[in-house]
Amino acid sequence: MRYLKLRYEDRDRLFEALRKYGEIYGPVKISKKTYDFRKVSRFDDMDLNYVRTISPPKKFVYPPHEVMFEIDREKGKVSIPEEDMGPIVLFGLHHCDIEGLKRLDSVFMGYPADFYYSRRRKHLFIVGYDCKPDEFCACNVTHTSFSTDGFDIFLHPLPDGWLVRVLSERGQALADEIGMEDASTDDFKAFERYQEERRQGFKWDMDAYVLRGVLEMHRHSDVWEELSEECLACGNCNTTCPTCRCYEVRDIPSIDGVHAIQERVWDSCQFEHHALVAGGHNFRPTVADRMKNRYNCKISPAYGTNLSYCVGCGRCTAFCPAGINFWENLQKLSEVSKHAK
Amino acid sequence: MGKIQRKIITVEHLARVEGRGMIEVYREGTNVKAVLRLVEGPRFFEYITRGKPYDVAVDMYSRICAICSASHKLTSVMATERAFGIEVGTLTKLLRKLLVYASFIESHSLHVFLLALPDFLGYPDAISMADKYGTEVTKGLMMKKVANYIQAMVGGREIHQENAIVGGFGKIPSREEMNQAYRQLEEIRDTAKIAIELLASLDMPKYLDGEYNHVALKQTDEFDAFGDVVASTSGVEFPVEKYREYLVEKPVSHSFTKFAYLDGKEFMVGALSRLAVNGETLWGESLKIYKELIDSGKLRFNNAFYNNLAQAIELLYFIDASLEVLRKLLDMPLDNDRVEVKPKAGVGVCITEAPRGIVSYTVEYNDKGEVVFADLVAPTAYNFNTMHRDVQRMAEGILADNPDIDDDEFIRYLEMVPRAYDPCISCSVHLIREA
Amino acid sequence: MEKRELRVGFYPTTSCYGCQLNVLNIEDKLIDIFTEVKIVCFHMATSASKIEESVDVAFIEGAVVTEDDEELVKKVREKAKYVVAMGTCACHGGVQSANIGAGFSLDEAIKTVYGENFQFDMKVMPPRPLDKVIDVDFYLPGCPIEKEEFLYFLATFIWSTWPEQKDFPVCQECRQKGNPCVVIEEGKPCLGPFTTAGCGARCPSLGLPCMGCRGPIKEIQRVDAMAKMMEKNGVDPLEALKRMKVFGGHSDEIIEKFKSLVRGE
Amino acid sequence: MPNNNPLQPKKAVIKKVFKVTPTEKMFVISFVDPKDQEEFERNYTRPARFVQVNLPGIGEVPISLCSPPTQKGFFALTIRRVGRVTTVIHNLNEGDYVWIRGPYGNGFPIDEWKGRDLLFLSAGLGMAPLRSVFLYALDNRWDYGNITLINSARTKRDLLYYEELEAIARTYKGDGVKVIQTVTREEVEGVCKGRCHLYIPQANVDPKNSVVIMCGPPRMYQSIFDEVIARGFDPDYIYATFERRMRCGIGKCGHCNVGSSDSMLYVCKDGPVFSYRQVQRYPELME
Repeated sequence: MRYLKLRYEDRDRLFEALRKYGEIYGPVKISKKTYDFRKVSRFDDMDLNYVRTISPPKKFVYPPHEVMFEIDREKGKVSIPEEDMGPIVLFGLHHCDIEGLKRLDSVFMGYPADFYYSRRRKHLFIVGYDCKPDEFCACNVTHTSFSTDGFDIFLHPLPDGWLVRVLSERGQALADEIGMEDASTDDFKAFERYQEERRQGFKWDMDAYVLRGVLEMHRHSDVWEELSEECLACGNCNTTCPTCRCYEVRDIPSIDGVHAIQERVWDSCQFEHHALVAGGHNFRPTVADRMKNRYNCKISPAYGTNLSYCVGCGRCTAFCPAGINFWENLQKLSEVSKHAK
Repeated sequence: MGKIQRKIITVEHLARVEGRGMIEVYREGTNVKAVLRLVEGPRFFEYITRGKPYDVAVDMYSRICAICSASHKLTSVMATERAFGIEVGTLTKLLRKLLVYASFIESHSLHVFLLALPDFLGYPDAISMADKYGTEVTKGLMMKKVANYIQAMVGGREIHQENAIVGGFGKIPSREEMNQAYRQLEEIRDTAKIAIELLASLDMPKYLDGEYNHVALKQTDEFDAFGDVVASTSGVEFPVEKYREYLVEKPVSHSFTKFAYLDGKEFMVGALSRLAVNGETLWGESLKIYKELIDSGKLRFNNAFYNNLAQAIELLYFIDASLEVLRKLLDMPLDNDRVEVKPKAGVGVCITEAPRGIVSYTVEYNDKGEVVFADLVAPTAYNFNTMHRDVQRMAEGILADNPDIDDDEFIRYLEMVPRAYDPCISCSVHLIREA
Repeated sequence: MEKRELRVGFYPTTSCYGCQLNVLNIEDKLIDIFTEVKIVCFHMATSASKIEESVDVAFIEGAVVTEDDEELVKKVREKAKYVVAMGTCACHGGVQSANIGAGFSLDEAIKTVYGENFQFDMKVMPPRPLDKVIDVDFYLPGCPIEKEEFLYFLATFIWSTWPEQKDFPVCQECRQKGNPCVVIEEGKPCLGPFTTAGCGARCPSLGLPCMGCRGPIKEIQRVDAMAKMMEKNGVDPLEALKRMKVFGGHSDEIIEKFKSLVRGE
Repeated sequence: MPNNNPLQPKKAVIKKVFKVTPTEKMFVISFVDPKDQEEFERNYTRPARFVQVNLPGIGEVPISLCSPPTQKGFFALTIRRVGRVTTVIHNLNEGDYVWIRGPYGNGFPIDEWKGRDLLFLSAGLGMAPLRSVFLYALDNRWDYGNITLINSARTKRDLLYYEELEAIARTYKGDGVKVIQTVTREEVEGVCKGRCHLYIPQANVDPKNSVVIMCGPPRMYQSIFDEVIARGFDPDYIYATFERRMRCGIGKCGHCNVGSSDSMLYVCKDGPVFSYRQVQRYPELME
C-alpha cells in the first residue's frame, strides 16, 4: 500500500479524476440531524465530517427492491432484466461501512455467487474516509475500527489536507494521474494524533468475541422480555443496518393475465412473517424472540468466517424510534452474566 | 292528492352518484308522488371530532367526501387558521388556489364524462360509451388524470390531501413538477371545449323549467372559489360568518339529509349557480363562450339540467386559471413559507366553493387547540330540498306529456334529475341541528 | 391455466366513496379493468349493476352503520366466493369509529346532529368494521386504498390465487426511501411504526408524521410501546391513544389501554 | 439465458398426477430440456433433498423430493394444499408447466449406512421425504440389513402411500422388510392404533447396528429421540429433517438461519437433515 499526501487545494483534481470513473455519491446533509449518500457534483457539496448516514451503502449493491425475473406467460419465458447500473464512486465510506460491505460479500459472493449482487458489486470504486466516534459508535467492540482492505483509496484528514492510503491497482493509477507526493513524517505524526483522538472517543469497551459467550449464556433467560418491552418491531434496525441482508421474494402479477415480475425485497427478522412456515407454525412468535435472534445473528460470525456481522456503526441505535440502545443492552447483559448464579 | 296506494318501484341504489340514494315512486295513473331518499349512513362528524386536536380534526374532515376532499380539507384548515388568528403566506395561498382548481377539474371531468354523459347518450356507463364516443371517453380520462396529477403534486395525494395542513404545506412541489403540470394542462385544454360542444348540442328535458334561487360566493374581480360574501340571484346577500342565520335547515324523516331554506324557500348551489351569480367575472375564452351560450339560449338558469353544461364551462375556465397560477408560481422563489401554528381558543368560520357548491365550516377550539364545537354544511345538503322538489316536478311533467309511459322508462328519466346536480350524498348526511 | 372471466363486484356501505373513486382514478388502466374482468356491480360507475348476482370477488367499502348496510353485506357474503374489505373503514372501522369504546354514544350523536326528538325510519347503529358482521377473506387497507395494491389484489385473483397481506409497518418503506425519521428528528407523534405499510411512507416523505390511515398492523399492536415512545417526545399517553384510535377504532388493545388510562391506572 | 444465476428456475412439465390423500397429491415431473434433467440427476445423489417449485407470477415453495435418486428420467413431489402457491399447483394437471430449481439441501447420508439395519419413523407429511430414502434402500437392498418402516398419521385417509407401502410389505415379506402403519385418531381394521413410538419394539432391527431415520412435525422429535436412545439405539446414527421458512435454498436470504451467537448455520444449506449429535450442538433446531 502507498502512503501519499493530498493537499487541501488539490481536492478538486481528485474529484475530477474520480468523475472519469463514474457517478460520484457522497455523504450529504438531508435534514437537521440526518445524512445520506446522494449524487454530488462538487467536492465541497459533501459533508465529510458526518458520523453515519441513515441508509447504508448496501443500497447500491443490494437495493431494497430488485426485480429478479420478468415473466411472460404466453411465451413461457422467465428472463432476467438488463443491468441498470454502471460504474459509480462511493466517496466518504467510514471503516464500519467498508467492513459492512465485506460481510455482505462473504454472504453473496460465497459459492454459489449471487448473480444480481455480483454484477453490481464489481462497479464500485470505494474512497474511504476517517472519522471520530460519537456515543453510538462501537467499531472498537466489533474489531472493525481500522480497515486495511475493501477500498480503493482511503483519506485520513490532516490539518492541511489528507494522508491517502492507496490500495487497489485502480487506486494506484488514480494516484499517479493526480500526482500526489509521498507523505512526510509530520503527516504521519498528525495521522497518529488523529488516531489517538479517535481512540479516546470510544464510549463502549466490550469485545464482540466475549459477547458471543455472554449471549450464549442468555439463550433461555427471560431478560429478553424486559429488553424488548419498548420495542415496536418496526424493523428500522434491520433496514438501516449495513450487514442485514434477509430478503423476501414476492410475485407481482399484472391484470392482463400474461406479464408478471418476481422481485426480491428487503425483509426484517422483526416482522411476524419472518419465521412463519406453511401451516401456521411460527418459530419466533413473540417480539422478545425476534430481538434475541437479531442480537445473536449480529454478534455471531458471518457464515464461513470469524467476522461478526455487526460492524459497530450504531445505526440501529441512532435510528430506533423507540430509543432502544443496542450497546446499552449488551452492556446490561454482560453485567448480568458476570454475577449470574 | 291524498295517499296514493299503488307503489310502483323503488330505485334501491341510485347509480353513478356518490353515496347511497333511493327514489320511491307512488303512481296512480297520472297521479304521482316521487320521494328522493338520501340514505347513506350518517357518520356524525361534528360529534366525533369533539375533543380531537386541530391537526387530527382537519384530517378527519377531509374524510367527509372523497371527490371534494380538497375543499373539505382546505375549508376546515382555513376555518382553523381564522380561529387561531393565523395569516398564511402568498406561496401557500397560490398553492391552495391551484389545489382547489385541480379538484374542480377532476370532479367535473369525472361527473361530465363518467357519470352524466352516459344518461344523455343512452348508455349505462362511460366504458360502454367507448364504442361510439371512444375519443371523448379517453380524452375525459386523460383530463381527469392530469387534474389528479396536480392534486397529488400539491396536496400529496389525489384523495385526502395530507400535504395541505394548518399553516401551509408540508412539502412544496418542485419546478420540474410544475413545468410538467403546465405542459399537461395545455394538452387537455381542448377536451374542455369538446365537453362544452357536446353538452350544448343536447337539448335538456323542459320539465324542470322553473324558478331557481341561485346562491354562490360573490366574486368582484375574477371568478374564483374563495370569498367572504354569499350572494343569491334573489338579491339576498350576507357575510360568510352569518350563514347559519340565513341558510336554515330542518330534518326530514325519510332521509338522513335535511332540507335547507333561504327566506323560507328552497335554493340551489353549484356550477350553474356560480355562473348565475358571477358569470360576468369569467375571463378569456370561457367568458366569450359563456356569453355566446347565454345569447343563443343554450345556457339558461331556470333548469337544473344546465348544471352539466355549466360544469363544462368551468372546466375550461379553471384550466386557464390553473395555467395563470402556475405562471405566477414558476417565476417566484419556491421556499416553503409555512407558518408556525400556536393553537388558542377561538371560533373560525369559512365558506369556499366546492365543485358541487358552497361548503360551510364553523369550528370552535379551546386553548389547547382541541375541537369544542363544529358545524359543517355540504353543498348537496343545500341542494337536497330543491332536488327533491325537482324529482316531483319531473315526474308530474313526464306523466302530463305521456301518461302511459312504462315504469322503467319513467324511472330512468327520474334518475337523471339527481344526477344533474352531481350529488355528494356522503357529504350531505351529517348536518348540524338548527342554530 | 386457462383464463376464465373473473366476476367482480363493488359494494358500498357507509363511507366517503374514496376507495371506489380511487379505482376510477386508475385512469390509464380503467378500460383494461372493465375488459379483463366482468364488473357485475359497481353502482358508482354504471347503472348496469346487478346487485343480486353472484360474484367471485366482492370488494366491500365502508363500515356497517344502517340496517340496509348490514342486510347488503350479509347478502353479498352469501353470493361471493371471496370478500375483500376495501379501505380502512371496512378493515378497521375507519375515521367514523374514532370514538368507539372511548365515549361514543349513538343517542348523543343523533341528538347532536339531528336535534332532540328525532326519529329516522331506518335503524342506525354504531359503525362496525366488516369482520364484526361477516367473515372477511382479505383486507385491502388504506384511506383511500392504494391503486397499485388494488391492481395487485385484482391480478392475483385473475391468476387464480390470492394476495399476500402486508404485516409490516410503514417504517420499512420510509427507511428504504432514505427519509429522515420524523420521530427522531422533530419528536413528532408519527404512527409509522404501528401502521400497515403499502403507501410508500407518503406523509413522512412530505416531512409530516404518519397519521396511521392504513390502520394498525393486525399482529403486533404494540400499543404500550407506541404510547411510551410518544410520551418520550412530549405527547401525553391519552392524546397518543386518541391519535392511534382515529384509524384504529376497533382495535381491542387500544380500547383496553384507553379504558385503563381513563380509570387512572 | 445466462446459466451463472443459481436462482434461475428451469422449465419442467408435469407428467402424471396422483391423488395420494384428500389434501396431498403426488406430481411426477421432468425437465423440458434433457440437459437440465441430466444436470439434475448428476446433482441428486443423496435421497430426500428438496427443490424450489416456482410458479412465475404466483410464488415459490420448497418441497422435498419423494422419489429416490435411483429413479431416472423424472422426479416426484408430494405436495399438500396448504397455501397460496400449493393451491394453484393442486389445480394443475398433466401437461402443465412448473419451473423448478434445485436440488438443494444435504439429503440423508445413506451411503454411510452400509451394512446396518434401518428404522424409519414417520408422521403425517413426513412420509414424503422418507419414501425417497426407503425406496433408495430397497433399490440397493443388498447394502443394508433388516428394514422396518413405521408410518403414522391422524386417520387412515391421511396415511401417505398406504397401498404402495402395503404392496411393498407383501413383496419383500421374506426379505426382512417390515411395514407398520398406524393412526392416532380413529379405530379402523387393517391399521394399528397409536403413535409410532409404540411400535418401535416390534421393529425387526438390532438397535446396536441400526440407523434411525425420522421425519414429521418438530414437536414429536424430542420424545422419539428419548425413546430410541432409551432402547439402546446408537446415538451417532439418528437423523431427522427440519423445517424452516426458505426463500432461496442456497444460504442467501437469511430466513432459515439457526444457532446462537457462537455459530450460525443454514437449515437449507447445512441441512435440512441433521444428525442427533448436530441437534445437541445446535439446540435451537428444536425450538
